Amino acid sequence: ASDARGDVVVAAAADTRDAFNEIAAQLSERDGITVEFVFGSSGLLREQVLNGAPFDVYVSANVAFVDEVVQAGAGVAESQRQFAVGRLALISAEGVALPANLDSLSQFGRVVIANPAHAPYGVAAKEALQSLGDYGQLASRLILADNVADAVRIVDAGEADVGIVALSLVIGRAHVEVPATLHQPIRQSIVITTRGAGNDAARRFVEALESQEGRAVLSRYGFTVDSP
Amino acid sequence: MNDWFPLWLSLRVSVIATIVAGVLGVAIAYVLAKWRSRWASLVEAVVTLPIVLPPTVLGYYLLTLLGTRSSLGQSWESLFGSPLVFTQSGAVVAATVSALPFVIRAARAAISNVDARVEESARVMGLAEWRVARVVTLPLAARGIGAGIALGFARALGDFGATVMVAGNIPGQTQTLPVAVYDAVQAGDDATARTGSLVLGAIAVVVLVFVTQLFARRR
Amino acid sequence: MNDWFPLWLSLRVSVIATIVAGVLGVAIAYVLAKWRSRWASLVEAVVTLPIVLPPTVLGYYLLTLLGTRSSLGQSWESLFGSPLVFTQSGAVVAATVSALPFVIRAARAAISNVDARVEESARVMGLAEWRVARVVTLPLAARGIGAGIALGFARALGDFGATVMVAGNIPGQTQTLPVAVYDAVQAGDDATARTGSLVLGAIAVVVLVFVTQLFARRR
Amino acid sequence: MTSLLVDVRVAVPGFAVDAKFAADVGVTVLAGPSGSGKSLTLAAVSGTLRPMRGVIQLDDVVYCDAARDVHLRSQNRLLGMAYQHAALLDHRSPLDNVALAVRSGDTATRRTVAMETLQRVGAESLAEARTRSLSGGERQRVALARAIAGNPRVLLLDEPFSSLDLAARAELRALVKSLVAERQLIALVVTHDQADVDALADRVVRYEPGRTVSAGE
Amino acid sequence: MTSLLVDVRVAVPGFAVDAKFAADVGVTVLAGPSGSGKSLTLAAVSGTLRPMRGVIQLDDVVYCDAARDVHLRSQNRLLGMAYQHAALLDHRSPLDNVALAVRSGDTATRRTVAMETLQRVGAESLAEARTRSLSGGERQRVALARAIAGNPRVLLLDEPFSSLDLAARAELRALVKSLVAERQLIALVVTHDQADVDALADRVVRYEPGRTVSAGE
Ligand SMILES: Nc1ncnc2c1ncn2[C@@H]1O[C@H](COP(=O)(O)OP(=O)(O)OP(=O)(O)O)[C@@H](O)[C@H]1O
Ligand SMILES: Nc1ncnc2c1ncn2[C@@H]1O[C@H](COP(=O)(O)OP(=O)(O)OP(=O)(O)O)[C@@H](O)[C@H]1O
Ligand SMILES: [Mg+2]
Ligand SMILES: [Mg+2]
Repeated sequence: ASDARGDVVVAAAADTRDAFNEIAAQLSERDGITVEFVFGSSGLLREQVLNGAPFDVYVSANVAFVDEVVQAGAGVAESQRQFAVGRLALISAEGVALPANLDSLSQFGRVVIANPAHAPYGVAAKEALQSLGDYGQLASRLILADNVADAVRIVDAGEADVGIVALSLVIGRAHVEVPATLHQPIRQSIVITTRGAGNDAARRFVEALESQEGRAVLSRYGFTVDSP
Repeated sequence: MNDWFPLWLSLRVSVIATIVAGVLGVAIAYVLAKWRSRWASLVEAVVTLPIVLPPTVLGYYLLTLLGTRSSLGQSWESLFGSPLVFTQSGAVVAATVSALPFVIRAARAAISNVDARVEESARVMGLAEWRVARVVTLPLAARGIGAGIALGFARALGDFGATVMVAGNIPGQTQTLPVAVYDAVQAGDDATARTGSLVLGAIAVVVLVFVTQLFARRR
Repeated sequence: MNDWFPLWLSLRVSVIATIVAGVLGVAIAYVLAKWRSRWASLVEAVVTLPIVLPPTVLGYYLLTLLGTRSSLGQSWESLFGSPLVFTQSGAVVAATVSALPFVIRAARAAISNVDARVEESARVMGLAEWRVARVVTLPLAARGIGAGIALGFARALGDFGATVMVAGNIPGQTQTLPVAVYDAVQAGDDATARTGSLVLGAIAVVVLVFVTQLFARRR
Repeated sequence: MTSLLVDVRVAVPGFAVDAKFAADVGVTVLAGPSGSGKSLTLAAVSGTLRPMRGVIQLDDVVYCDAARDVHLRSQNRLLGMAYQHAALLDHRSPLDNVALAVRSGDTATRRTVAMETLQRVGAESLAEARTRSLSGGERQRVALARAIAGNPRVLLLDEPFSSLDLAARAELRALVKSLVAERQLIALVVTHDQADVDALADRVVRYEPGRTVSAGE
Repeated sequence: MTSLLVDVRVAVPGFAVDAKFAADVGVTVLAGPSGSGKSLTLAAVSGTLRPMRGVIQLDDVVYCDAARDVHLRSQNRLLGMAYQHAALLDHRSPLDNVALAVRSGDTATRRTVAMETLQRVGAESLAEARTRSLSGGERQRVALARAIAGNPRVLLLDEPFSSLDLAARAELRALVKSLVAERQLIALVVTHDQADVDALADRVVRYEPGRTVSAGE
């Protein structure tokens, strides 16, 4: 239905796309609530939330952004939660063997990560590389993608041999998980916006994430959730 | 693509934006061209600036300027009852601002190139200034104005960055075709992206051929 | 901003791209203007298409066309020893493709508007076709060509989407100023974004005023 | 009686001319060598060029007074002018060219007046021709029609018959003569053709380089 | 002896003229009423307009043969032409206008030749003037210089003296006459001025609407 609005509009970081679509499908089936998603970069979505975007829920992989929204009075403080932790994974281009682990990256050509200047997965990837002491030497071969979804696409186009991306986006394909100990946790934060405060569907969506089914879906997509 | 909403929205937004930018841009270009001052090219350079900013950044500044927290945005809301940003009006504003510099610069060049002697002779014939503009200057500058409007339309139709910031990417409400294409690319939905691009291209070709013909001087 | 690399890179890339797009665009515009056929405006509409595609989509197609797996990209690599994409050459290509349609359309309109009788008289004087172009057609179309080149430069300087796709965002290597500004906006680093935008704007104003003066017809 | 007073110094880079004469109802011919400032004088009267100093006045209507920086707009001077090179609006039909110069009436009336005027100059068959392909003589006929169509007080004709054959010249000369008499016009006519002077001139202003030009007999 | 053969039908929307004449070395005057096709004939000879049918030939060099669809480029016809409305390149100086028409030599030589040519037409003082502000007569002098500067075989002059005063006319007429004799030129001159015919014409081609025009006396 084109012009019929969803019951709740969720603005969410790109790494949640696949998992959220599935959770929304469950919610629609079970409670008849339709969820409309606006996926984008956490940074740009934050600016929009701050300037009056009609989003009921804001989801970011960067806790600081959510804090900022709450501090600016655009988010309901009590609703703020960290609902999952994201993980990194290595993928490789078609025809390129998967690296066994992060240590072996020096044998590959270009490596793509999300831009650590603003993308949480980029920050994490940088930390992981740094903790192995590889970052400086790798820097000139690094491509900084706009966001994790872009990073996946650059690998798919064959323009980078290897990508360090969100596990949640590559769960269905060959990948190597990056040990979570190599970087700070990528905490997925959620908050109901001031606009969405009175929207029951917004609350139901947040609950759905925290429900048993929701957590099952998230963990299937590679997010770490507190054991149900 | 099984959802035609982005197509209609894009058509509507880009046509309205082109008309607004066309009228406004030609008026500004006319004033700049007739303004015999060294400042004219400085002002012209400044109005060209929106092109130099990445559209997203332009959109960011527009959002700050027109958002619900800005005084402009608040006046709009109190006048029209709904906010300007994240609505179709917002999309029109973003597309208009993106298109305007193209119209201005191309039209200004064409208007400046019109032979002043022909305009003089029209004044001596007794035509008032606005009729000189309508009967002589603008028709003789038509091709250049047409080029500006064509570029402006293309820019308005294709705008992604500014629209996505100012109007959002709200499916069924403010999701224009370029935004939908971008979204499809992000989602890895190549088929939709390809169809969307083709449709965009097809519309553009039809409209651009039409615009070019419309502004080609006859006689 | 404490790192001036993006500024120099942007300047270099946009100047080279403007020169390439200027020469190529004026040549294409000349051929289109002289080509007495209904097809000319169709071809013109098609070359305008890069404007209509969201830059990232354009960049995506360019990447497919020129990437390390494409035959064009491979020929480039075997010729020059390094890939075209994700290098500064790639940034130049992206900026050139973005600027080209603006040059073509504005120049085409101006060239078509040149009085055919003056060109005829130059032929009768004995001037060869290329001299007619150089001595009559292009000087009389200078203002419109200048507008196209100014728009093309602004577009090349400001390009973000296509550059980021084709050249990547490799700090110290292919990170241009608009890309840096965009990154700053994303990161919520308003100060850097503002400084970057101001610098971009300042360069643009200086260059645009210069270009406009350069192409203003004297005599 | 109505009179146009011209007492100005018209200057352009590298050239200046002083003209001082009064033109009454009738035809005043401006004669003199090429480049002596005849067209510049008409430009000053028409308001296209601002004189460096001096006054142009139609009875008590000041067209321009350089000292007081008064310059009446061209549109308000009630002129009809035919340029040395016709200067038609090439992108409009001959009929439109003439109709645009008609100063009153609705569109239909204007077109009727324009058509009648084209008839008077023998150019009715050209009404819908392609203006830029008119022959030299045809352009001059249309330009004359345009000059008289606005029912002006002052008629400025710059070599109006130079591209016409002898028969056409005689015919249009007679037309100008009768119009001037009929409508009590003040006409300034630049011409190199002695036949024009003989047939039309009520007085002659002689241009000579370096001298103040003024009305002789 | 050299001869230019013209035997064509020149047609434009709404008008056609049949012209059949041979022009030998010397001056052939094309005369006739306004709109009778004189300028169109020159356009056909210059290669600007393609005749509907017929042949134009300079000795055995075919300028154009409509039946075989042969049309020599204007550039290769070795013409010098002065247009009815001068048609100078307004964006270049008078000197450049003339120098561009010089067909041989390096830039310096061309400029020297151009300057000499401007002197011959009495326009050396205009060499660096602003072309678009030249007076009517000044333009015609420069246009004539441009027409003869290329050392052409065929000279096409369309009312070349119409804006000049009598003295200048006589002077330039004499120049054309001597050039034609000296360089053995074939000149086609359109004029409405009987004095031109008297002083210049070796033969006259009369244009009359509806009739094939051909050389008389
Ligand atoms: N805008 C201008 N700038 C510089 N010089 C000019 C300008 N307009 C006219 N002139 C010069 O002023 C002089 C007088 O020009 P004007 O056109 O009045 O001559 P004219 O008497 O009409 O001559 P003609 O009979 O040849 O038309 C000429 O030498 C001309 O070159
Ligand atoms: N391109 C064209 N399209 C249509 N009609 C044209 C075209 N060129 C000329 N004509 C018409 O053809 C006729 C002959 O024109 P031409 O210019 O040869 O006349 P001319 O003999 O030179 O007259 P004049 O002495 O007035 O200059 C005119 O009626 C003119 O309007
Ligand atoms: Mg004059
Ligand atoms: Mg003629």
